[in-house]
Amino acid sequence: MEQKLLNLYHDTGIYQLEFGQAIMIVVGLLLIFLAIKKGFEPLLLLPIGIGAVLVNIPGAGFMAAPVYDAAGHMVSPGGLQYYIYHGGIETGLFPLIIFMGVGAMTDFGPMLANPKTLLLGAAAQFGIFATVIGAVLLGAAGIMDFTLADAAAIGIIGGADGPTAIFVASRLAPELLGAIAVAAYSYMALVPLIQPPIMRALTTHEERSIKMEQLRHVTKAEKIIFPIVVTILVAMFLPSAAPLLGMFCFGNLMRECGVVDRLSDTAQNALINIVTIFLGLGVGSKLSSEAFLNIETLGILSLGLVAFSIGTAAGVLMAKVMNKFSSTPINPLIGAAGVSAVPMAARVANKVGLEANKQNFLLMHAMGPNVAGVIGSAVAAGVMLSYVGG
Amino acid sequence: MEQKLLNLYHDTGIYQLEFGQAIMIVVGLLLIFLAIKKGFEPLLLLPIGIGAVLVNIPGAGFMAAPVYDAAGHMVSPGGLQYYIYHGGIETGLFPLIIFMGVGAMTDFGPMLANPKTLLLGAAAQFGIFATVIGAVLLGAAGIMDFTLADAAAIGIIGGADGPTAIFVASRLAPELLGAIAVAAYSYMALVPLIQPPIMRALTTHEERSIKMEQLRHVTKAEKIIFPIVVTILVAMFLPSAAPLLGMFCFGNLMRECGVVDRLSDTAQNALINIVTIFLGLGVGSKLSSEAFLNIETLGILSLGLVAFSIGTAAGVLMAKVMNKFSSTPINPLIGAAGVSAVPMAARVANKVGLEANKQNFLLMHAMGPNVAGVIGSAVAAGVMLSYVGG
Amino acid sequence: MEQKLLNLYHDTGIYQLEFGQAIMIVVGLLLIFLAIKKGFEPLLLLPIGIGAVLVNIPGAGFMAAPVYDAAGHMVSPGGLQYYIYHGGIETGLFPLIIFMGVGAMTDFGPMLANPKTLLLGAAAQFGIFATVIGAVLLGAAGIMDFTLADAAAIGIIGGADGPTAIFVASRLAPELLGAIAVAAYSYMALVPLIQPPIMRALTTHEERSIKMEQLRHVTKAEKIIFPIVVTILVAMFLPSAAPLLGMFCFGNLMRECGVVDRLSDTAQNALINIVTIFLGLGVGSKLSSEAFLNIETLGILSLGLVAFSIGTAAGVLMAKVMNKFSSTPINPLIGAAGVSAVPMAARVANKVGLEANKQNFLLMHAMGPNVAGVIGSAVAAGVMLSYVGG
Amino acid sequence: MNNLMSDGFGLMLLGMGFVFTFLCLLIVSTTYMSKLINRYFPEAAPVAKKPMAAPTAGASSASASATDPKIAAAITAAIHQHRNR
Amino acid sequence: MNNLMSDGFGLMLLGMGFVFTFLCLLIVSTTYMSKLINRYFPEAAPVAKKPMAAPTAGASSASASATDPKIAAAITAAIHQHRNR
Amino acid sequence: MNNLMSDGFGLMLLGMGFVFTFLCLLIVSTTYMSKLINRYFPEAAPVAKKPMAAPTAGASSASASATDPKIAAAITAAIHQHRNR
Ligand code: NA
Ligand code: NA
Ligand code: NA
Repeated sequence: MEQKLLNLYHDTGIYQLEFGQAIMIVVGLLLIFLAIKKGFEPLLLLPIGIGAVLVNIPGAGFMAAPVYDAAGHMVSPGGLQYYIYHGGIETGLFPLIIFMGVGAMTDFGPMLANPKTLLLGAAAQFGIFATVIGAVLLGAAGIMDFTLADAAAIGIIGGADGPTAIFVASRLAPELLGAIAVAAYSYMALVPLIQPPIMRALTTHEERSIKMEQLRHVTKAEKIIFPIVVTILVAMFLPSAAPLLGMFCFGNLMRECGVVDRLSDTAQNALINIVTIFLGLGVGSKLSSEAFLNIETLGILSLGLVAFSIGTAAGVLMAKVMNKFSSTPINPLIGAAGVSAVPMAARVANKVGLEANKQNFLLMHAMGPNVAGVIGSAVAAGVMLSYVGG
Repeated sequence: MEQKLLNLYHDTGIYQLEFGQAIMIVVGLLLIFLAIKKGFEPLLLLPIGIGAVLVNIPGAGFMAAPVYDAAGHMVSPGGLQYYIYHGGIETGLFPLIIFMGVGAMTDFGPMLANPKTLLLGAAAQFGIFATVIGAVLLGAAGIMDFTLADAAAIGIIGGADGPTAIFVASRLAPELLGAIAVAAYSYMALVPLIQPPIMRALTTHEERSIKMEQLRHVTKAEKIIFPIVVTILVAMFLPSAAPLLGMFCFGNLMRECGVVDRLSDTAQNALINIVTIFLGLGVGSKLSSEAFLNIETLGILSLGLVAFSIGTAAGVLMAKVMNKFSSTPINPLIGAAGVSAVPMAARVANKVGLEANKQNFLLMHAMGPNVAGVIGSAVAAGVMLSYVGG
Repeated sequence: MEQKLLNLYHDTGIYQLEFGQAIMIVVGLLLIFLAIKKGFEPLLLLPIGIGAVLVNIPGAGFMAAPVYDAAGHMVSPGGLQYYIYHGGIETGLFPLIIFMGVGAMTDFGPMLANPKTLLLGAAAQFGIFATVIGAVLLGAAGIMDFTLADAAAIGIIGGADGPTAIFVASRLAPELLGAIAVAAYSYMALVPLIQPPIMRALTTHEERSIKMEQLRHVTKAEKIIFPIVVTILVAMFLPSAAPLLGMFCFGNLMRECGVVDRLSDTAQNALINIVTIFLGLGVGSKLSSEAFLNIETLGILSLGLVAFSIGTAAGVLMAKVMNKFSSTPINPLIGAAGVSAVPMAARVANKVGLEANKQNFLLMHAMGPNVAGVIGSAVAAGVMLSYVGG
Repeated sequence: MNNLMSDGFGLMLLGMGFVFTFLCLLIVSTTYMSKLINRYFPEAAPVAKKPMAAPTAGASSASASATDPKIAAAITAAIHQHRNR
Repeated sequence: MNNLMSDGFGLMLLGMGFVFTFLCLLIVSTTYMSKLINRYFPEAAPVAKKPMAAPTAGASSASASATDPKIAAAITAAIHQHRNR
Repeated sequence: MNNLMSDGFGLMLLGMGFVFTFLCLLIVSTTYMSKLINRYFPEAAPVAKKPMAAPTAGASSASASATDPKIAAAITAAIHQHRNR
């Protein structure tokens, strides 16, 4: 009896809790606080935060592997997050399903009306690769222990696209997944703070006041054919980006084709919501003290911020160049939207534009580079998977 | 560096693409075109078409099997379609869940009001077995390489019921699954073209003008008890049909019982939509060039057309016979609805009936044989699974 | 040919049906009847009943294990219920997901307004442990073959919480899961019959007429912080209860935080409905004749009834004691709601209160102990898992 | 070869035979069932739609009060349309 | 035998003890939490319901404009009823 | 070391090169696609939204009849708000 009482005491969190676990529970609570009180991408950061708390409860076994006897019968079941992580994240299924849902939510209309804004979505990916160099430098200098695969996975934070970052990290650097996902979603939430100073620093008041011509009407047929064109181009030129872009285009085709609205509706609601809950819990499961409480995490968080800033700057500078050579005026602010972070970055461009000129509505113009940024970072992800894996 | 560039080139679709894959991508695009532009069962053919495109992208690895090291850790994850196919189609889970949802969408009222229309649902299954003979003949003659299991799986196309066809094919002839599913859904979409000439050829104008008596009111209690009766009869007489019909009746019971509407609603919407998306991608994964681009596919497509035509004819002829012996008049056109293809075949019967007589509304009368056809083909499927498997 | 006909006959249910299977099919039909006609927890008992019917169809193979050849290729697929049971119930995933959904449906407001009602939720758990003693006595006396694990799993029926009972039973006594789940949901449905006589026997008319003070307003912030507090306390003091209470609090936090309403909505609707359908089918799969048709089931059903009655009595008596010492009046009837069975038990308390005093509305007051009972039985479950497993 | 053909014909005979047998059985059972029900339980107050209770949990209830039937009809139609969109 | 019984009683004692301890702890924590919140953050503008942004993606926004409150009430009721159907 | 750095620069060059190449290709294709479509299929009656048919099964149809457009507008707004809640 006393033995049992002692057992029960030995089972408690108080007895078992290690310092690292306590810290990580606090980190989890911090993410929950940021999600609820500060509105930082709550759809992801709330489940990630809860996942981080749960996985660090000592003895709760959320990441316990199931045990089978020799005959294949289950001796003890695995933990919830074990099944979620290995079933949905390690396999890449959850990010792909979410990407399909995001595709079903995306309107390519503004981009199709002004295809040259795709260049802005390309330029902003410079943040990704500059960060890779940064991580490689830290690794080569021996300051942090980053391989090329790690550097690539860290760079993708600059893509400002959560599912892409999780997909790439799960394939190239699973042990860094937690830190990378947290960095990606945190910085996406910080877009309204990070971007404006950079945008103002790189542009003059006149440039920010530039009004753009109204976008032409885009027909239904264009919207339907576009995802098919993208899929074919990806198939021809970058198959390693096909999982991400193929599912994205599938979702978008369901949205635009008009004959499978019930599937599109489910992809945008029930399905993406279900997967988001589990994706968050699964990402949170990687927020263990061993994986998170080290110098590399600091590196990842700093490099992520650098990536965002460089991406924003590259987008703005590219827009300035394009404005020089374009027949129609291009407001450089919309270049910042090229980092993706849909639709936040486009709203930021709109807001900074309004500051300069009360009549200057850039939102729709910024949506073009914004969704182009999603394609751009998926392409960058494909190159990385091919280059590092191949 | 040049090596890496070369690697990247070797990774491209252009370098790797085989002729067969290119053709199959075109086939996938054709299915997408038929789904969107022609409205051919878009809920299934669109995902199948996309699935066919994705699986044939060389190097994208949508059907790659996961690789584990000796300790059971994942070395490289599998592809999306690998997990979908092996998790949901090979196991039979997806067709069964869809059948449950279809059950929750089906109203047996018109059939219960006139139970003898069940005979029409039986007669129309002759298309299935006549096709089996056709396939067996082609196989026995050495023209095509069909086993009895293949022949049975091909015959089920004549059942005009997608999930049943996929369920049977996944068990009896998985390598033909792609062609069989495509044939089944294509012909179901072609019902308005295939059936009317046959219906007109086999009936006189007078027969087509026959008006039927109004259906009696069916009580709630009858609708609730009916799926239970079917389940018990299946349990007693044809357990091999129990997976399909048991889930179908479960769905129907949820619909009719009135006390689990939230489950019925989910089975008819979120759940069936989610599974439909994945079922389509999974079926599409079987549209590889090796499995599809051969003479057998031509055989399957031709035999499927034959199956539909014979099933339609058998239904109409049976209805003519019944009309002779019945006390109440029976319009032979409703016999064509016995092939299932709910609710398309019933609408076709209604339309052809209206051509002959502007006042002749056969829709509700045709719904009886129509849903009876679903039961009939599930029973036929059970016999096949028992006969061929046993 | 005759051979094949004979095979088909040997495949029929009539030929194969064993007496036990026939009885269990009748039991399944009885559950369906209770669900539909008597309204006994239909959301669970209907799928469980269907599951019981399907699993007992001889030769239908709903619980068949898949067969793989040496190379890992599937030779024959498993049955639907095999995949559901081993994928969702044996692993504990389904009860945990349902508990998350229940958390998202629960309003802790009334409990937060009057926290001392938590004591009632504690007292009512006495039913659980008294039942354990009962089962242990039956086991020790050699009347029934119960181990301590079995006794613990049986006791949890008294928790009046379906998912908790299934979760505990799947870990401690999987072979009794069917009987335990059926008992738990049946008695929950019988709350309006079981509780009132006990409540009336233990209270005077004056006590039942006691009016309680109106509950204070509970702020949004309290509701948001509360699930976090519970999670931390569980983490510190009873990690073995963390899977259940962690998911419950996660669901509740999604509900209250106000920034992830789309996730909360999905957790309360599409997701919980999908899982409920499969949970029911999976639980039904444990209603085989070997597992159910024995003396132990009788013991489980009787002990379950005892558990409910003792829990109700303990709650009422605790409320009487509290009323003695409390500064504000406490109607003893609300103690009965401490068994959980949300929201049925609270409604019963309200109804019995109205009988004694037409102006006495106890519903909101009873909701406090009612949701406290959910926490109480999850804590009891944690102690059991730790004590018996440890 | 011959074997395959005879198997095919066997399957056809057995299959059509079984389909007809089973569906005839169903006709008989259904007819009998309907007669039984309509004699002994003649449209006995069809099982009322109850407000859904969540599996085990609080939530819901408070079945909404009456609203102007004309508006309600419009809404129902709209929701239906929306659902089937 | 005896072992099983003593284990049973041990489980009861420990179990009820723990349940009471834990729920008492929860009473204290909850009461304290409520006091703290209501003193330092007295109903400070409850976290507003924001229009839902999709995870990472465009979609949505365009929060619907005001409609006649009476009709809106009717609609809300209808939708609620519909949802809970 | 050096190897890691050169690999990093290689990845950057190749990556940015490829991203620009691919997105330029996409600009060309998209522009060409739009021209083609707008010349040969000028807004040809956009594919109509059909009432959804369930995969293979009965259900549905009976597309709802017309309702007072003002109420309908209110409802649509309400449902939209509700959906995006
Ligand atoms: Na991007
Ligand atoms: Na059929
Ligand atoms: Na309880």
